Amino acid sequence: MTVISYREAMRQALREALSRDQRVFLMGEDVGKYGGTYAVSKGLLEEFGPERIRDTPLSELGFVGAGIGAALGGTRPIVEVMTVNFSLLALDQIVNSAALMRHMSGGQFSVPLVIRMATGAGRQIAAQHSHSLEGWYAHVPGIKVLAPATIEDARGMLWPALADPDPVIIFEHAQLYNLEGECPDAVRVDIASAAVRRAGTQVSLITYGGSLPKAMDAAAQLAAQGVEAEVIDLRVLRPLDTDAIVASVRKTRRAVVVDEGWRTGSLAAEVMARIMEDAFYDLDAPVARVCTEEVPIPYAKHMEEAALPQAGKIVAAAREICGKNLTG
Amino acid sequence: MTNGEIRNIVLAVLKGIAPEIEEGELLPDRPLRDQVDLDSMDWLNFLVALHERLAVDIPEADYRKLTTLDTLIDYLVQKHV
Amino acid sequence: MIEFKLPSLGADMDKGKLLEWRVKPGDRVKRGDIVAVVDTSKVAVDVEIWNDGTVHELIAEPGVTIEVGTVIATLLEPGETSEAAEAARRTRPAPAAVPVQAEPAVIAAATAPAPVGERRRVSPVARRRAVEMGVDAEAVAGTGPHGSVTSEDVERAAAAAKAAPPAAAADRQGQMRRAIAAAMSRSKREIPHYYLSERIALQNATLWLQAENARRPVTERVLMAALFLKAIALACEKYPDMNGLCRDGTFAPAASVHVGVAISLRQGGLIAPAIHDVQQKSLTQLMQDLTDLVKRARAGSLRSSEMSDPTITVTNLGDQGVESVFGVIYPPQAALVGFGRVAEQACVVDGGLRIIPAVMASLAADHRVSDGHRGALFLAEIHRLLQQPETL
Amino acid sequence: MIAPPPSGPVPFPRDFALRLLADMVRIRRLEEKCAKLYGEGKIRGFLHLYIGEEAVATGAVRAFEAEDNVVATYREHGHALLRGVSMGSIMAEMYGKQEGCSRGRGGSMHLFDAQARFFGGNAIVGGGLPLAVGLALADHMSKTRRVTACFFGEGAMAEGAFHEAMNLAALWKLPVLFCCENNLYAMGTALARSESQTDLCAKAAAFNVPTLKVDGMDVVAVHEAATKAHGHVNGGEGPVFIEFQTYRFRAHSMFDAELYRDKSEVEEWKTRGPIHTYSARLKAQGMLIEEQFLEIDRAANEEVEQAVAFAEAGTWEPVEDLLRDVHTPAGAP
Repeated sequence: MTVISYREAMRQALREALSRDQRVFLMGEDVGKYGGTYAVSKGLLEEFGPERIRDTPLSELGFVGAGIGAALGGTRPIVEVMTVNFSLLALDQIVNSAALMRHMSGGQFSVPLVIRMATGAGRQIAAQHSHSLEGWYAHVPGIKVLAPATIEDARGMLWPALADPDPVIIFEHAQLYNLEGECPDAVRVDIASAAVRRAGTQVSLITYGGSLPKAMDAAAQLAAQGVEAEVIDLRVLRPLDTDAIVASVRKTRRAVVVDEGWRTGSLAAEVMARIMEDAFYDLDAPVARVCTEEVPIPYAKHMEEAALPQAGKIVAAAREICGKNLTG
Repeated sequence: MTNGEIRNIVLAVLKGIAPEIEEGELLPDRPLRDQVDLDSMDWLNFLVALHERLAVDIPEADYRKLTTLDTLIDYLVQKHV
Repeated sequence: MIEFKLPSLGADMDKGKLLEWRVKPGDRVKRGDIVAVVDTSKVAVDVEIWNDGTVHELIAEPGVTIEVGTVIATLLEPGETSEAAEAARRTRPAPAAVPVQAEPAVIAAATAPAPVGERRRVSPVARRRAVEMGVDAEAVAGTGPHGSVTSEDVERAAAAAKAAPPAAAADRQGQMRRAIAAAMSRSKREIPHYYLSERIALQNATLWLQAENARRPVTERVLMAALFLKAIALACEKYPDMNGLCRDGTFAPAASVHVGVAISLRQGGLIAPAIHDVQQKSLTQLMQDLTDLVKRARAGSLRSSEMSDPTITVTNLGDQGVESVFGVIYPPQAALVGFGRVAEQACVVDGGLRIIPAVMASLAADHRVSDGHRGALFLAEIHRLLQQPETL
Repeated sequence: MIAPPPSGPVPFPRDFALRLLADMVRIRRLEEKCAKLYGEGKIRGFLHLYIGEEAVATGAVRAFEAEDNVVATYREHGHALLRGVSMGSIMAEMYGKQEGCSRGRGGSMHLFDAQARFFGGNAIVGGGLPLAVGLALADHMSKTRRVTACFFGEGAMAEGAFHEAMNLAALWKLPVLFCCENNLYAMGTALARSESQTDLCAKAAAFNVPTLKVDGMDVVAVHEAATKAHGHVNGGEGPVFIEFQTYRFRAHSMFDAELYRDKSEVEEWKTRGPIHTYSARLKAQGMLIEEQFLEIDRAANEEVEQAVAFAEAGTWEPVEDLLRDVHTPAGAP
């Protein structure tokens, strides 16, 4: 057990994958000489050489498509698209090639590709650099979508993702890179199930990725007010672990879904729909959600904070659906 | 649908309207409405429920064929096929 | 004296580790010179200084991690002496407080509008638990959002009920009996009843009903009871003194005809909830209302308004096989119409003896409000209406 | 090796020649102040400085007419300033104050000004090129004589948007002036590691578009080329592509350790600094004396201090306005 950063955990995962499997290579903007925009791949160029740590020009559609082709060609590429904001340029390749290939080809071709992207807002980088579009990708059949929110998941998810014969997209929230925590030496995690990060009995806070720390903070504040909140870290955004969601809601009978996406058509909306479908008769109150206000993320700090989900908003939403019958 | 299956449905529907009855005590060959307290509203609800469960339309003219449980079930088996 | 603070070197940088100084006290520096190297969480970066001056004191030690904005060195302004600087330091006013931005107002989650309509807000699990625990969810005080009833509320109510004497369930039965007894005794005490009866031929009605039902699916089949209801309502419009409420001895005719339908409960007891505005409703609508009313009455989930405002009551004991029934008026109403068994009877029609379906209709009315003569006309009107079923 | 700095007489009237110098100095002082303010936490998020490339914006924008359109990138402070966006509103925008030219919502990368027909910075590499083609298409269809100039770095030439925009503009002979600011590094990737064809003009010529290659450190050469190209485009002859070869003296943005280039290269390019080489020529030609330069520099610093004061005095947008302007209110223009 050592204390490392989320960034360091992801770097160790990359190094392990590159060392254990010669087919694995990393491709993306400034992943080599520059060491990665978020410094995740720092030092890898020196260790594995330019053939397997490939800097690309600013051609997202081009090199993501190339990653798909290379996967078809028998390699195990890890493509780093700097942030989800730039992945919009590669959306056509991801949706119309990577996701559809296996089904369209009648099961002949599978695309063992891993795409990593930073995501999310915070730090005043303004509207075009602050999107949180995990929900878009989680809408598409044919790909798996992961959101490591802990040091252990950052360290452990890459290897099973590479082993998966189908495309896997890993979203790394930009505000998590500086997160530090303990990481067990040998990490084995699955990429199929949600996790209970904090057990509770009176309301379920269901969230993922960068919003997990805010949900944990809210749960602590609620506990101080006599409300025992359970925190569910979805971990996998497609396919959603509906059983885990429903099991928690059956226990607590109330749920708040926290999602940095915009409300309309969000991942939160999908989680709420599944709760309504499978746990309707277990609900003591309508499911609430805390999402980003429906506005392009503003630059000014106080406006950005007002737009984004915050622990305070989560606590307020939880209190609202708990009504008066809880102490405190 | 076999005769037995239809019997079960009829009894289930009947219990839905008159929960207090015990199937075991019902005499299949004796007039049903003498053994079970069914007013005209209950009787109509009973037929509507059978219609919904078995997709069988029972015109008023046929009421006289349905006096006992057995005749009712025979009628339904023959109509349902 | 110039305070040189650790600058922010990146969007996601809150602290940095000083690696080395590139200057020493006494060195002259000018704008843009590199004075130190700081390791951000990602990379070592040269740190510039934006002032001309002379390095006075290096405060931060290499190898230490410090917050952005911490003073790491001091400089002398060009031409400033160190003594003057020291003196100035002691009298320097407290640094201006950093303007704390107002805590962003939490945009209040829009509260749902007050519940519309009278259906109580009971959560799904509360409804389920209520059925499981034999609790009437509608009668439980709600502590959930917007006063809604939650499963905790139901569980609390059930526990409270359990704590009550075990006869509680039977008690409900007794309660109803006591309520009926009270109403009936008050009726007999206060209302001078007079009774009339009339045999009504139902040949037209029966034939019309058979033809009508032959054309309708079973789900829209019409019972004779619906014809009776409509006939009463239309007759009430002609004789308003039969349809209204007596309050403190004075009778007020009702604006509309809400007919209380006497429904016997399977486990015993009787209630007479109302079907509203019968005079405006079609036979199909009346049948739907009647079916719904009976189902909810027997399930115990009647709305309070349905219990409290019938303007006249009808009792239809024909199903139980009696030829005629003379009821007791439900106070504060002023009349009650009874129907016996519909059956083949021998009647004189146009001078000849005919066997036709017929029913004995009866009226119990409040003599303070109307006289027998009015009652008779009222019954005759019902008789006349039932001869033209197609107009109902 | 880099070519020696330009020499020879400055072929412009004296006051226009000094106007170009003053503009470059204003940009330089503004950008230096931004670097300082970023260190103090007054400016946050991403900040991309233009120090070293001042000649391109100055020489080019001074060749445009007032009603021309300009579409820029996130390295846009110089272009915005010269298109007439006040330094105060630029500084306030970087403070996030609502007196900023984008109400404090855009920050350094998203400066907008409708009056100055400045259609903004764009943080998506190559994102502005298709927009410029569209603006030109609208003018083309309404027979409005106007040039739309778009600025972009050589990194954008690897984006699909560049190829698709160039083709459309050339195909439909649209009045677009493509200004490529080739500063040799796309963020951390040198040109040779980004482009198979490093002769950018050859690449652009493939679209059957006239091209110019210009020393981006020489404001005279920049202005002459931009004037010529502007005439061509404004004459309805279709788009022109200019490659301005320039160099940024500072990091790509505010947390880049510049591992991808060595200090000696930066120092070497500093000898070609656009301001000191130009002022030397003016002095040699007797158009400028040191006192005048110091006066120009003093005026620039004064303008910067006033801009900072304006921004410091600025106010925060009320949180209640968060959702304002997501859509255009009914009846608004």
